Amino acid sequence: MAKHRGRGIASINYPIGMNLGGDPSQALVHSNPSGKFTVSLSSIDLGQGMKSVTRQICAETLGVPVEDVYVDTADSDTGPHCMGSFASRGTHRVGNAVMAAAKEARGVMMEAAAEELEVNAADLDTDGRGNIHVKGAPHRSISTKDVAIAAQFKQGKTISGRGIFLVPLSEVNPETGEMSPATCYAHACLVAEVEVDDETGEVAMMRMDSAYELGRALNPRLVEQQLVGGAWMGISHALFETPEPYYPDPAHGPRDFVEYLMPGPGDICPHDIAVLERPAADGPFGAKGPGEMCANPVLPAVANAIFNAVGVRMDELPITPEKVLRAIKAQGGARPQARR
Amino acid sequence: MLELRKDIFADERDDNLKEIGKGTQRQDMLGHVTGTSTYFDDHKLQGMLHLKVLRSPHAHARLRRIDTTEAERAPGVRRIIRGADVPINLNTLLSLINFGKDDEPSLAVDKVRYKGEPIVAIVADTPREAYEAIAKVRVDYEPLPAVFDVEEALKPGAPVVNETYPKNTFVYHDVYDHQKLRFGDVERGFAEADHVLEQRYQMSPIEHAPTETNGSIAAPDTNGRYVVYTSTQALFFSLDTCAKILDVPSNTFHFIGGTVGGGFGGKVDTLTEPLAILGAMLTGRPVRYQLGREEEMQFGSPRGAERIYIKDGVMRDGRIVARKIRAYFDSGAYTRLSSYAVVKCVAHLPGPYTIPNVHGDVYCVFTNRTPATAMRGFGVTAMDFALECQMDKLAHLVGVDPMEFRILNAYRDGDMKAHRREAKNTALIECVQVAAEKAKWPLREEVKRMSSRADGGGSRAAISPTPREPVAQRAAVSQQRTTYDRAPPATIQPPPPPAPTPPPPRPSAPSPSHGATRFSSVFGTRRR
Amino acid sequence: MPVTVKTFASFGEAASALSSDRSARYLGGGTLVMRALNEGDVSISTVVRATDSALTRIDVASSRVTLGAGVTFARILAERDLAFLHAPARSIGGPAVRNMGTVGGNLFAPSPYGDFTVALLALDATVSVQGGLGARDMPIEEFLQSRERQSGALVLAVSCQRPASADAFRYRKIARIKPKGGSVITIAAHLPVSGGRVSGARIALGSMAATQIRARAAERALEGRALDDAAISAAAAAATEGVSPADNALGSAWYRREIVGVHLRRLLSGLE
Amino acid sequence: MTKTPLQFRHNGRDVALFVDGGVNLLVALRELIGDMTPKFGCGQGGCGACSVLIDGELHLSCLTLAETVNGRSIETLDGMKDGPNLHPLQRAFMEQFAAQCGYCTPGMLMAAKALLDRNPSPTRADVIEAISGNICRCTGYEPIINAVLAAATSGRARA
Repeated sequence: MAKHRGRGIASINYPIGMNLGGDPSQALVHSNPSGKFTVSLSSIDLGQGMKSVTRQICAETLGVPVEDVYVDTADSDTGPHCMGSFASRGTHRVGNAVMAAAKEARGVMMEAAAEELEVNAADLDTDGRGNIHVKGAPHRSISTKDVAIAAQFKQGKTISGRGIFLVPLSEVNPETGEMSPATCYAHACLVAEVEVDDETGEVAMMRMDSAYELGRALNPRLVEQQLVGGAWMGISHALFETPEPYYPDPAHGPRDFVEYLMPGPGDICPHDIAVLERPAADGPFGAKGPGEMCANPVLPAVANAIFNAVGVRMDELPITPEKVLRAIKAQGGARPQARR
Repeated sequence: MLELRKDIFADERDDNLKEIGKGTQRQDMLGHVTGTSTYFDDHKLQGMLHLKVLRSPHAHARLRRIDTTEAERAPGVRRIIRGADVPINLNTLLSLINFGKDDEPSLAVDKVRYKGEPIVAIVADTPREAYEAIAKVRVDYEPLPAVFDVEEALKPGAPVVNETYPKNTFVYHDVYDHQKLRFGDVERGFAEADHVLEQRYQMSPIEHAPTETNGSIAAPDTNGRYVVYTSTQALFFSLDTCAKILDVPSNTFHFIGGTVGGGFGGKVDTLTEPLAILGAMLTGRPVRYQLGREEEMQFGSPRGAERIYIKDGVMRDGRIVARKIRAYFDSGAYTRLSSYAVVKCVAHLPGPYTIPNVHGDVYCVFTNRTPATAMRGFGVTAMDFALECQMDKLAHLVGVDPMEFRILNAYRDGDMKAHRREAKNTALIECVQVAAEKAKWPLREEVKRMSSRADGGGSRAAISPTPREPVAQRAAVSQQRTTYDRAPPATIQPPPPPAPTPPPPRPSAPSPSHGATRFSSVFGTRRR
Repeated sequence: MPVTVKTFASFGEAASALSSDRSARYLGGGTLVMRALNEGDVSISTVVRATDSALTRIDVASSRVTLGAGVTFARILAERDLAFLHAPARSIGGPAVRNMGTVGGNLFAPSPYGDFTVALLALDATVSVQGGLGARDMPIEEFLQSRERQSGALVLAVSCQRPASADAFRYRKIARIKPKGGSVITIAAHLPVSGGRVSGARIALGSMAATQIRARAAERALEGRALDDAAISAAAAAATEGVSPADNALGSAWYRREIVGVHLRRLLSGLE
Repeated sequence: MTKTPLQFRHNGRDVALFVDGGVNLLVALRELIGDMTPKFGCGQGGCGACSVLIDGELHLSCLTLAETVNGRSIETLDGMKDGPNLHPLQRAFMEQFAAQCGYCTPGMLMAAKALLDRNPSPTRADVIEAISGNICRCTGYEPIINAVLAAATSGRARA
């Protein structure tokens, strides 16, 4: 028996948003009487952190602490339209809509503050801690709470804002495929190291090193969640998963989590990640979206690592031990390639 | 472990921000760790009924007779729903944006096209009573030949899966059975290349396997409305789909969701909401329809399989000069969203590389399996697998280090992409450099100094002449047009489908009247 | 028809109830019957339980070990005197399933489940069954061969001889997923050694046929020989004789045939 | 339909209810008591989202016939906090960002509690084994393993 180590790489890009029927999302932001803000969305948080990232975008744009913002989603009676949580569009599209709504609300807030402080709104700034002050004169300040009270009970202003972000449909040329499919792209490169058992075809993940370029990591902990969990899903897609194990023969489909194979907590490996930030011109604070692309480089990197380890090309997913073993046997044994 | 490389592209960013860039706790984390985050199923409603569906055991069969007499008399049964009870029992998800033809019933009427297709829904007091009633439904099936392989499905004489698309492919621009990409002249590129490598890749379907299965609870609300708690990933998409299928104004519904137990693309299809709402409409009671795990795994839509052929021409120095791709998306029995994945895939070609000659033909093919849908990386994951395996083979073939091979071919700012847009804001080279550094993978100094921001454009921005191909005459305007243009109604009449071979008796397809104009809260007023 | 639950204080009454009602199933730890009910199996309309303490008894006093059918895998793992059964017990499910699943239920678990039974088969266990006509003991091999016909019977206990040494009993479950995964193949080997030679070897395989089976050719290859490389290779080469594995979601028949010898060799050689 | 009376302790409080034959504990907890913390993920015993402690042992409530818990003590995530104070495991899950969609979290926390209640100083391997019956589709498990280890460390620090 012999176990062989190998390393493989893959580099990819990924489009942010979709090109079909136009790609809009809307947001509403308003303040309650004590200067706390609600973001109303119909967008969905399916674990990716929609509520959290739009909350930070709103707080940054308004110039208030994140604790003063709460994101309410999703209710079709109160949340304005959003296409949905897919196509890596949440952070970018919804984020932009929230930014636009928060900008409008901030404008009203600054006007109201200006009236209270008897200055021009243009001379005011927020300190991010819940106060609005005259630029260069921090002692001439008013809290957002007092502004909100004044706006609503004295001035008759609504500190609120509406935002929409729309990427219009781009026609697809039937003959050439010419189109504008996305407004920006995220990038990644990943190195996978595997160990292949040449008698059983079993592949064990040893480690991963990666670099992801995401425009801007609006919240590095949320980005880490996506990249770590997404890479796990990439391993799963590469080596384990399918509801049709004998595709295109539809027989023997799994019926439960024992038969549907996904890596368990004992199958994971260390993953060292670097995040690069090249801001997208139209991203909220330059952000793109990490949610989908994170799994993609893992699949080919694993296949390429298997080639490096035992010299067989695995061109069909998932790369089961059976497929690896058949290939090794067809080749007359493992042929380890140059270590790298 | 995650490291932020703030040093790279620092000159393009203003990092003077207060809340952005902080690792702030998730707004929903306290709810998660205390179990108080509210998912669709966490609503306890008085008098809730349970809906279960009878699914086809055959991949392809004509329904000769459906007898529910005995089931109707079963204890606890409140309502049996058949295809005829669904107001508009034919839909395609992307009809909301005028993309594709209605091709899928909520409940099968005359034919089933995949194993697991819903035929009858039963609303009962308890899940057990619903299951017992389902066991009493008698269906007389006439099994039909089925096709499971995408390339077999395209051969003459293959069984017709879905009569809406008699050639077993989605129709692009009213005339083509695939979406094209043409950029430069691949044949000339191959002729000039030092090596040509053609390979086949295959990805099997993949299940989303969210820990929470698809489901919804619909209940009559005050003033004639219905409240719907749902696991959807796209609230208004689902709402408008239900409004269309149930033929009511969209403001009939109050959809509540937003906290979902994982989706990954598998909760866009609006699998449960229409029947749950219809059940509530027909019984006047709250109705819950949640997929079981086996249902979710086998009959909830998966990421569809893809078969990909790549032919590349490469020079000895490592430059790729031509890339030709033919790919087949296995859509299963109905379109759902695969038609769009094809377009997204075409736009993705030839990967993040600058190649002067690119040719792509991507097909959305119908087979007798569970309809496929979106999944994390939709339209791209399998293609990236194929492209990057191919890149590794090419690097091996010409004896160039695989990292350097990618950097050499990487797209850079100012380059022309195959879909004829200028590359901007690129960062592939930097990602490869940093990943190499992390993995202690040696790169030559010269390669380490390369940049996405240097040496792009110029001749790399040129589009080489593309050979003319016969252009199919389109019967009408392209399907892919925005509904926002408010253009006067153009009659979209697809060319009459050729007789299917072998010709099965044509089903008397339900031809619901869609009315002239509908209001959609997603897309505004639109023609039908 | 709604489900009726019948609870009995004695296993005798439970066995009668079970044998007289075709729609009755014995609950056991619940992992099979409750799943079936959750998934809408309407063929079950009666669930039979027994609270008889005899069903949960563990007897380790003598060289023969007896486990009540209702003994859970967690209890086996908590019992120091049952160390030889810890590896198979630990290979079942995750912690929650081990707190629920029972020795008796495992005898009925369909593929790809039933790993503990592979160990019992290698240990030549005896199964005590209470049928409508009274109790009887039968060798586990006979029980497994007639398992379809035993569905109306109630298993009371299983017993087996304790292996002479820790090294004499070996077990390995090959799973794709770690640490909890369904069996691709499961192998248990009881290798009594006398005078330096294997005597009375029993090797059992899971997922290599419709039920758990013995690898008789491999057993013969070891019989009377020292457990050296040559004997191990001979046993490994014979591992596929008489097997009839099937394709399933976890692996194909081809793959199972290819690797059963590899894993048997590794198990016998003491390799990881 | 005849209903069976049933009494048990639910997070330290006595409850009494009537259940239909064949009803599982998950349904009883969610639909009859209104404790929505255990989740339905499969009904097959494969995902662990419905995990609860019965007399301190980890069980799958979806595979537990409700009437078998008569007279026993059930703990769910709903009872994990001590008044307003989070359990060290809950704090550790927050600090490690060990949840995304949150659907597996109740079951994960109960599996982790079952471990720490018996073994306050688990190894990484112990943690992996303890959560092996619980499926998480989002996190890749790493933050969950780290959270359980961190909770054990903080628990020992206080003890």
